[in-house]
Amino acid sequence: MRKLLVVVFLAVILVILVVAVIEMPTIGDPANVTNNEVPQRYLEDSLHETGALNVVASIITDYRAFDTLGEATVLFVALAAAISNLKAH
Amino acid sequence: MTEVLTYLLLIFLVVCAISVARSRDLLAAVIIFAAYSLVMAILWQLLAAPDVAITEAALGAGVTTLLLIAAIAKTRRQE
Amino acid sequence: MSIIEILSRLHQNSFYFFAIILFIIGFHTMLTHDNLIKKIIGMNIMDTSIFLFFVAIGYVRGGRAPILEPGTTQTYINPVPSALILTGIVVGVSITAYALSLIVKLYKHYGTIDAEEIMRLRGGEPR
Amino acid sequence: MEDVIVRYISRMLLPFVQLYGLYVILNGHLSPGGGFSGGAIIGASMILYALSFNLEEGTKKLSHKTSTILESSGVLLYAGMGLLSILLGTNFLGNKVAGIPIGTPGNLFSSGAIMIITFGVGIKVASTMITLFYSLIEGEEGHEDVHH
Repeated sequence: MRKLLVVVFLAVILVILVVAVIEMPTIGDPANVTNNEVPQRYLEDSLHETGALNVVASIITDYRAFDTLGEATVLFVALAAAISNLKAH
Repeated sequence: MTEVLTYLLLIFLVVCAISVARSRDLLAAVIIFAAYSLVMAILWQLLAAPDVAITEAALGAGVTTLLLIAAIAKTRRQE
Repeated sequence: MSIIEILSRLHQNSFYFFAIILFIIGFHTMLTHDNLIKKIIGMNIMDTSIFLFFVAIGYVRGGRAPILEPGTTQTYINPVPSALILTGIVVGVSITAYALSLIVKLYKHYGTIDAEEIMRLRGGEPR
Repeated sequence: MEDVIVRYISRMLLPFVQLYGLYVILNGHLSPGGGFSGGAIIGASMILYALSFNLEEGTKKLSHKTSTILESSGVLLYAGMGLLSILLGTNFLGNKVAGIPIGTPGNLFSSGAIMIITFGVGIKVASTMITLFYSLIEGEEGHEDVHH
């Protein structure tokens, strides 16, 4: 009974997502809405604004460096929680 | 040619994911998951994202596998 | 929309389609297996399928990896999804590590890593 | 694991893996890679050493205390670069606007704060992975004699 319920639930999710994929724009089309002015500006200006050749590195450690600081904090908190969990009595 | 390779890799991913769910041995499931991560890294290299590929190959296939093996060594191996 | 048209759309968006298939397989593993380590591996499969979806969004046909070569004009792929996914991979690893520490602690306390067994030992109603 | 081949190969392989990890960290602004992947490679090399020998040999190379200190210092290096930009008169984590020299693009020592931040993240991720593995393996065995 429970397994049947799970299969029906997953089939409904699968149908919804496949319909969404059929309606989505094609992969790799340069006219997609994701290729707007934001990546354009990063690709054009990052070289003389940060001096790094790797655009991804200049995004994660310069333009969005505060985000990466939060990510390092997540890693730190996960380690602290795991150690305090394992060493507890 | 690249299209055929892409489809082969994608079907390999699906087979890996199903056999992870089917295997009774947890250690075998973890090793299959490492192969899954490496093939995923190859696909991201084909999609021209080498930063993500190298991070997945180091973190997903390396460190996650080692942590899972450490957890299995502390618990039991059969499901 | 005929079946041929639907299949050709799925062929054009093959990465999206397989990402959905992997998501469903990971979700199924997570919902139906009682073993907790199996549930963690299923969660990781769901993680990577969503990352595959995002990286496929950033791809541009004929584009190169976003390592600039000064003085030349070339098409590059969209670097923003790559930067977001880098964050996601590291967060996924830290979640996995914390969940594994919880599993090791549960095994020390109950002597099993089966969710049903733990429910029975706690005196709850088995499903 | 009592296998002489695994021990010999892992001891031989260790410096090369660590050198590659350091290369990936230091070239993070020029080529694919960066702090997260390079740090994970260095951490995985130390985990390989601790797996092929045993935990005592691994902690002899890099003790638990040293790796905790390294982890905190990595984050502090990151946040310190941000505070340095505030002291120089701009926003938190500013790079060129704060007056940090960015050098010639393409050289190893270029792009100002990005290189230092990547180095800090690399130290942090490497020591995090090592500490996680050590504490997952050893558990509370060290305390059991006292309490039971």
